[in-house]
Amino acid sequence: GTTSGTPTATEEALTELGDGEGQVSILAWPGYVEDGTNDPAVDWVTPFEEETGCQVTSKTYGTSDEAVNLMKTGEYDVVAASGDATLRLIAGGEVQPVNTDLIPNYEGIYDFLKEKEWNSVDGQSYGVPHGYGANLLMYNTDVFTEAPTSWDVVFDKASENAGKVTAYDSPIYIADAAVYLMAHQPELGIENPYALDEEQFQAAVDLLKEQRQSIGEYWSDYLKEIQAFESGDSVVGTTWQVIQNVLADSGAPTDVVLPEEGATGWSDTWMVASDAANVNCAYEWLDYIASPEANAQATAYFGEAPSSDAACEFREDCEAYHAGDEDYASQIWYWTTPIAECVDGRTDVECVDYAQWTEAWSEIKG
Amino acid sequence: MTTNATAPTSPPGRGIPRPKATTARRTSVFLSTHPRTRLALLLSAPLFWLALVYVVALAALLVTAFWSVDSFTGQITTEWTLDNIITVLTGSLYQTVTLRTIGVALLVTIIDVALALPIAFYMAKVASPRARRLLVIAVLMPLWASYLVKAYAWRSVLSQDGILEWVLAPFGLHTPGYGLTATIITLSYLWLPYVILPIYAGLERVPDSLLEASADLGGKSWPTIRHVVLPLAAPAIIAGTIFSFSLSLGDYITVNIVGGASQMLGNLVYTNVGAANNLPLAAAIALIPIAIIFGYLALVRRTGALDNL
Amino acid sequence: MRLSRLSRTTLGVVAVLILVLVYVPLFVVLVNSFSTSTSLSWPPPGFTLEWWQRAFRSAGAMEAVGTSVVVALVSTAIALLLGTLISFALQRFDFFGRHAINLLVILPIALPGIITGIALNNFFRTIMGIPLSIWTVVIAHATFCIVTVFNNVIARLRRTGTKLEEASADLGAGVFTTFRLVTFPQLRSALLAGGLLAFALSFDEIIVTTFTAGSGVTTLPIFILNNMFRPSQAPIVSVIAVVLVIVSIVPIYLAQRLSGDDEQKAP
Amino acid sequence: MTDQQPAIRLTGLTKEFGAVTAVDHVDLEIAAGEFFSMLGPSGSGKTTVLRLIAGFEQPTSGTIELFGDDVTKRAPFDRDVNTVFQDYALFPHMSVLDNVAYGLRVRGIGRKERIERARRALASVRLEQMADRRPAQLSGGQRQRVALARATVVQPKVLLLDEPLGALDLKLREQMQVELKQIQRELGITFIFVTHDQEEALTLSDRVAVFNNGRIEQLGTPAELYERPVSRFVADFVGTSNLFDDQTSQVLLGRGGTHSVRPEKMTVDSSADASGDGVHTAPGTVVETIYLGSGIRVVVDLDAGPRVSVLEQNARNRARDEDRGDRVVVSWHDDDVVALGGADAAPAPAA
Amino acid sequence: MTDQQPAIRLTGLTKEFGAVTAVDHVDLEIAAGEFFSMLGPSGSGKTTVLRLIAGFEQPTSGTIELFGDDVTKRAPFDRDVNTVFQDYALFPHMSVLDNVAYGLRVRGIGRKERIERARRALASVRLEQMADRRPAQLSGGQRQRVALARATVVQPKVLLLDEPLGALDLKLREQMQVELKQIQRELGITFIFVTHDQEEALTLSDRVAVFNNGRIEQLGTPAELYERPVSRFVADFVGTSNLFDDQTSQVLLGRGGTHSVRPEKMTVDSSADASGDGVHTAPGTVVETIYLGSGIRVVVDLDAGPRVSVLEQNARNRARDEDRGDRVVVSWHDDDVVALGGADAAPAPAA
Ligand SMILES: Nc1ncnc2c1ncn2[C@@H]1O[C@H](COP(=O)(O)OP(=O)(O)OP(=O)(O)O)[C@@H](O)[C@H]1O
Ligand SMILES: Nc1ncnc2c1ncn2[C@@H]1O[C@H](COP(=O)(O)OP(=O)(O)OP(=O)(O)O)[C@@H](O)[C@H]1O
Ligand SMILES: [Mg+2]
Ligand SMILES: [Mg+2]
Repeated sequence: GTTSGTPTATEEALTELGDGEGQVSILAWPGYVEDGTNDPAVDWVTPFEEETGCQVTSKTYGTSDEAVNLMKTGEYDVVAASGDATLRLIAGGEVQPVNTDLIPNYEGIYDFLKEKEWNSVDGQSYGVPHGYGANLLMYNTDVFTEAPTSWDVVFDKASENAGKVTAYDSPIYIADAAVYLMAHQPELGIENPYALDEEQFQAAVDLLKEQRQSIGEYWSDYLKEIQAFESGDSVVGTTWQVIQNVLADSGAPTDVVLPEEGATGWSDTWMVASDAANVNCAYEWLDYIASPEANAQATAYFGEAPSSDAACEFREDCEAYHAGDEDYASQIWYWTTPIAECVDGRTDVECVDYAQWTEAWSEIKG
Repeated sequence: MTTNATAPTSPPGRGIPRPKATTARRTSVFLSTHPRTRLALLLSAPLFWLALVYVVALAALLVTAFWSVDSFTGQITTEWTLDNIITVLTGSLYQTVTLRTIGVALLVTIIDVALALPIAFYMAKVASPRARRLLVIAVLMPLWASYLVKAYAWRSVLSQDGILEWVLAPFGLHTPGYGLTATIITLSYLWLPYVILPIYAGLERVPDSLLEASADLGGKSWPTIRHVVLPLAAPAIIAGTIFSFSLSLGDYITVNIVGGASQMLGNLVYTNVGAANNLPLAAAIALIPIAIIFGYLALVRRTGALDNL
Repeated sequence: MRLSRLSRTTLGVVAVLILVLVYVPLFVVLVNSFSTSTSLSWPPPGFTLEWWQRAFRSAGAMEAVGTSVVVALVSTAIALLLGTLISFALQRFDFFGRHAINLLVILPIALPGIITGIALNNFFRTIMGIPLSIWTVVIAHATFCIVTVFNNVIARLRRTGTKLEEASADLGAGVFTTFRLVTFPQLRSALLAGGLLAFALSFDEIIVTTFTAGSGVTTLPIFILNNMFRPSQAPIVSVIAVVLVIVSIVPIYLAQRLSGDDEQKAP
Repeated sequence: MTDQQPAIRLTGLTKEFGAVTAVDHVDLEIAAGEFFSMLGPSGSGKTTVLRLIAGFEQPTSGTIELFGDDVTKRAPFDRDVNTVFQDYALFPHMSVLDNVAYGLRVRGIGRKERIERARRALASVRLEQMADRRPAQLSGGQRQRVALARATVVQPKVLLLDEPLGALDLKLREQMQVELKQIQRELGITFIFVTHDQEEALTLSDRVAVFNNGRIEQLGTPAELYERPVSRFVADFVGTSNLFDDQTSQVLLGRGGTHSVRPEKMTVDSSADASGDGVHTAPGTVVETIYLGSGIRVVVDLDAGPRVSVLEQNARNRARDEDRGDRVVVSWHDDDVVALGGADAAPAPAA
Repeated sequence: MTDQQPAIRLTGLTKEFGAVTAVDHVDLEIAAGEFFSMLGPSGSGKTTVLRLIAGFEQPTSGTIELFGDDVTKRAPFDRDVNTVFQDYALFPHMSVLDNVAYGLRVRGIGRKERIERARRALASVRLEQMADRRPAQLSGGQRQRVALARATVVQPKVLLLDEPLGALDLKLREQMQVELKQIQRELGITFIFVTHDQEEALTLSDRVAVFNNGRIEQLGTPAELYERPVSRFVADFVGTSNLFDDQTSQVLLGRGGTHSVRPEKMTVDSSADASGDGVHTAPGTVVETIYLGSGIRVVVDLDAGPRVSVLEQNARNRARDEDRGDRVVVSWHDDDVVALGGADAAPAPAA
């Protein structure tokens, strides 16, 4: 990799595929690579192995940052990375460009997921989109008799539910505050919540520090949030659609909205390690996991929208996730790694990079 | 093999043969007359292991604290800098979190000792041998229910509509909810067996005759405990506190589960190494608990507590 | 100690109360393993045996238990060997640096796990360039398990002294024969107790493991942690915990029996 | 004054441990100021009686009175008796001075006074200079004296001593015996002294109770016990005895019953010239002569059967001429023959 | 035969522990078949000498020969000497039989033969029935006998015994003394016996070495030691002595120097009628009479100064009439006065 802050494509993508190496090692979010060992009913790895002869070993990670770290070990051929990790992986030279022509199933993927700033650099694709989702606003319907429409319930009006507000525990959550400020303090001139200059960033941090007073707990694993909303320990905060689905199943009094300010969200990308030992099997996996059935299974199990309409054929809950709803999707600011060179294209200022986001996040939590 | 390897001047062994001069025997003779060799052989393997694996790793970590990391690529820059140390020493965040962590660790330790003493005393000095055996099993068993499971169980217990609220509500009391209090409660719970066991072992070693001597001289139960039992069990108690204190000092998982929005030193280290990928800063933060533990060990070293872990 | 009836009773009641407190969360875990709620909510909305069935069919759980057992067994074995050697060295010899070595043995357990974890992680990956695997976990676990064996063995050595070994040498037994016939039998129960503790410590270790486990190495705590992020897996974890607690009675009881026998033997 | 009453009165004192009856209906009165010893083989219940008196054990039945007060149900710290333990039970974490002051401290006596009194007690056992040491830094005899000072500083009415000299060297023990006796005389406290060393019991005590199987086999002054043992057990346990069973007595003494003659009451001569009125003689062969320093033990196989042991003092005008195999005549006076009572227990099971 | 050579020859044997010289240039020869005792106060180096002979310690300088072989550098298991330890050091995890068979087992003797031999050894100490017990299930005396059987079954040339009777009751100890002596006679093995009990040493031994501060103070037969101690230390340590310093000797004996007279060589009379040729008399006052059973110790403060102790045998025709405060005359024969050599160490520091 280079030491500058600019991601550059230093390698050429593969031009043709060879025979499978017989194995592939995958790093992914929990629930992305299920081989039936946890639940025999949940298994899309075995068909892949039978089909391609590539034996899968997998490791899961808990946060994007962990993923970046693990990729540095060079032990993995494939990684499923969210937008807040992809650029770092590209910049660090951990992943290689992907020749999408070699992936037949790439075709069917929603266009609004292709060639975005979090999965491509200079028009060169670095991976295959997987699933996506928004960080929605969840609320307790007993407490909020009327559905809130704005994020103000967790920011300016958070004190009304002091101690029962929750938020996602990651530096990337600072972007949520930026999204809110974009609508409520236009004078800051925020164009993209991932491209914040010093002043904009400080405003977001201040907002979060104020919010901190009312926070009951931050969540990062969703069991924690499900429990908290079910028991009433949390009544309002960011969430994922899948959490609401689980809660709805158990009859908890909760609902979600996509507030008027829009929301942050994620679109995950399957990428290939730059020094992948099993590059052919890696491409096989990228193609397989983009295939409608496998994609449907994996995204359904994790609880997010699939990457293609064809996948929705295999799912009954596409509605709930607003899959393929371009309008809905356009309101989402997908996670992107903040870097010094502002991703919104500004060149007159330097943006605050992720390392500082991390530091600020620790300070916000205190 | 020679059977007449014995010195010729020795009288015959009257029917008892001398042991055969095998290689093992010769080695044995050599070893038993060369104590230094024996010591060297004993020490080499464990020292090799501990020095190579542990000391080197720890030293490397400490060295890393003086390096820095390239913020975008995450590569470590091996240039000496005191930045991280200065950040850690002067940053108000680190001071607050350090104080909070020490506070939590101290409270956990005090609670654990307070809980462990009566039960350990009961086990060691009051219970019948049979009851004692059962109690030891009862204390050891929870160790096997995974740490995480127990932490989540406490999350459930401490919840707004958890079992604790359910029990306390009739008395007009409420669960503390998630936060530092919950962290302290949960950590105390998790480390309690590690504190009970050394204290129990220590109390068991206090001879009954000393307790009798105290009673004989007019010491009632409380003076006996204060003047005789506690001082004699002190090394064991300190050994127990090393467990609860050190384990609390480094914890980041429990506080994550029941700590609400609070964070401790462990979280900062974890965030920096796991999330921010800033090992140098993490190493610098790690210096804080290392310094605290070393200080504590130095303090308690002469009490003989280290023999009681 | 002859306490008044009142103090005995009070003490007994306090002891029982503490034990009850210790078991309440475990009881919650037990209840959860039969609860229809997937998120451990209280009170349980309904009763089901589904989790128990699924737990026993969960190959991942079984595999994780297997991995944990392997890791714990191997690291316990290493710890037994190294811990015994070092106890002999420190108990039977007086030499310069004894105290430093004593401290060195204690350090891995006295320093917070996260420090040991990141130090070893950094050591394996950056310094040695070894890929993380199950063996790096074993090495890490063995390192902090040495102390439990060390403490048990050195206490026993201190108590038994060298008299029996001298008696054996006096009767004509060489160094190795003496160890096999006299020293080892004397140490057996101490080794068992130390080994059991080491096993338990390794079996439930999560922090150091997180930092030293290679890809695909899923020990039970890691499995549990991962499953906390998956939908509908939490109750299965409860089932595993309950089973572990119940199964653990056997080794604990055996260890108690064996060490109890030992005490009877000593006049 | 309560001094008219016995210091200790045990009535029907019994203690059972499961199936073992450690103490079996013991009745006993010990006068104030007495040096009283309990003598008996291992396991005969001596320690248990002491622990009952101190209050560490509760009797199964029977009562314990202290100067007329029934203390049977009282806690140890509520009884005016103190104990010197066999292993001394000094508090290892306290200095010698603090050990001695402990009893005063738990009684709430002010710091200054208790230090002064403790110092005085230490002085009485000649250990003033050791005040600041830890017990571990003392020799056995010094520890024993600290234990004594610790027990006496609170001025108990009765002092219980459980084989306090058992752990000491022979030479040291002899010294300590003298000191103990002196201290008892000075303080005038009732001493109840447990030992299994008969010589110690005889040397020190005003009265001795010989225990066997949880019962008192004989109670009396040292001379009574030694000169007029009531049973074979006592004759054998207290000093050395030559015992003649019924049959041998018939032959040697001309009457039935069990009898005992002390070795020092017998003489060995090369011929039977020492016979006189009431003097028994019996020929035999010398089996062994053992040099004891102050005396010589001559072991003779009598032709009439038993093997006897004769003790000759190594005095000025003794001509030591018996050798193994010599033919000799053993003689003793009929006055020195003790008839042993009917309650003839078998000798204590030993080894 | 090698029996002509000394069983043990120590030459200039020295052992230092840091600053402490535990054994200080000891030269000693012990004949084969001898019952040899080492007597001395605590810390005088007896155990260290034994451990040097057994090979548990390496001497700082000097050599150890076993029947002419220099074994100084040999490992303990390479020496033909066996030890009976003070606390017996029986293997608690083995049965009595396995304990006894241990030495045979490590010599590779077949199972059948070693069991047979072990049984025979057990029989010789009369413990056949205990073969299957664990050591913890035996009494002290039984354990002691097992230790003896274990050490003798391998037929060592020399048996080392470190206070083997120290842990036993007085009564039991007396019994075991007799047995030990018997076994030694039967086996004909050289015994080196460590004790601090002078009576035991005198009773059992052919020769005794008295240790003090790591050196041999006197070496000789029991009678030599007792009757002709070379120093004040020996006179005091072996038996009881009445010591007269230079000045007192002048007054009482009419000559200078330090002298000692044994209590049993003195007599007490109410008047000075027993004087004769070579008899010294001295008037005094009775301070105390102590009843010892077999004798009576009369302590007299002589008018001339020193306090003396007189031992009267409690024999048939003794009229015990001395009482505290009585005026008496103490007399002894000049033949019984022992002049103590110049090498006059202060009495061993005790207590
Ligand atoms: N706590 C106890 N539990 C069971 N049995 C006991 C207990 N204490 C004493 N005994 C038994 O009671 C009997 C008397 O014991 P005690 O200790 O009084 O004897 P002793 O005369 O003091 O003997 P020794 O001279 O060995 O000290 C013995 O048989 C002993 O085994
Ligand atoms: N291992 C050792 N280290 C240091 N000093 C020792 C050691 N062994 C013995 N000594 C010292 O050597 C001296 C002689 O000790 P030794 O044990 O030989 O005496 P002892 O005559 O056997 O005494 P006791 O009658 O008490 O057994 C003592 O001063 C003792 O403190
Ligand atoms: Mg007793
Ligand atoms: Mg000794």
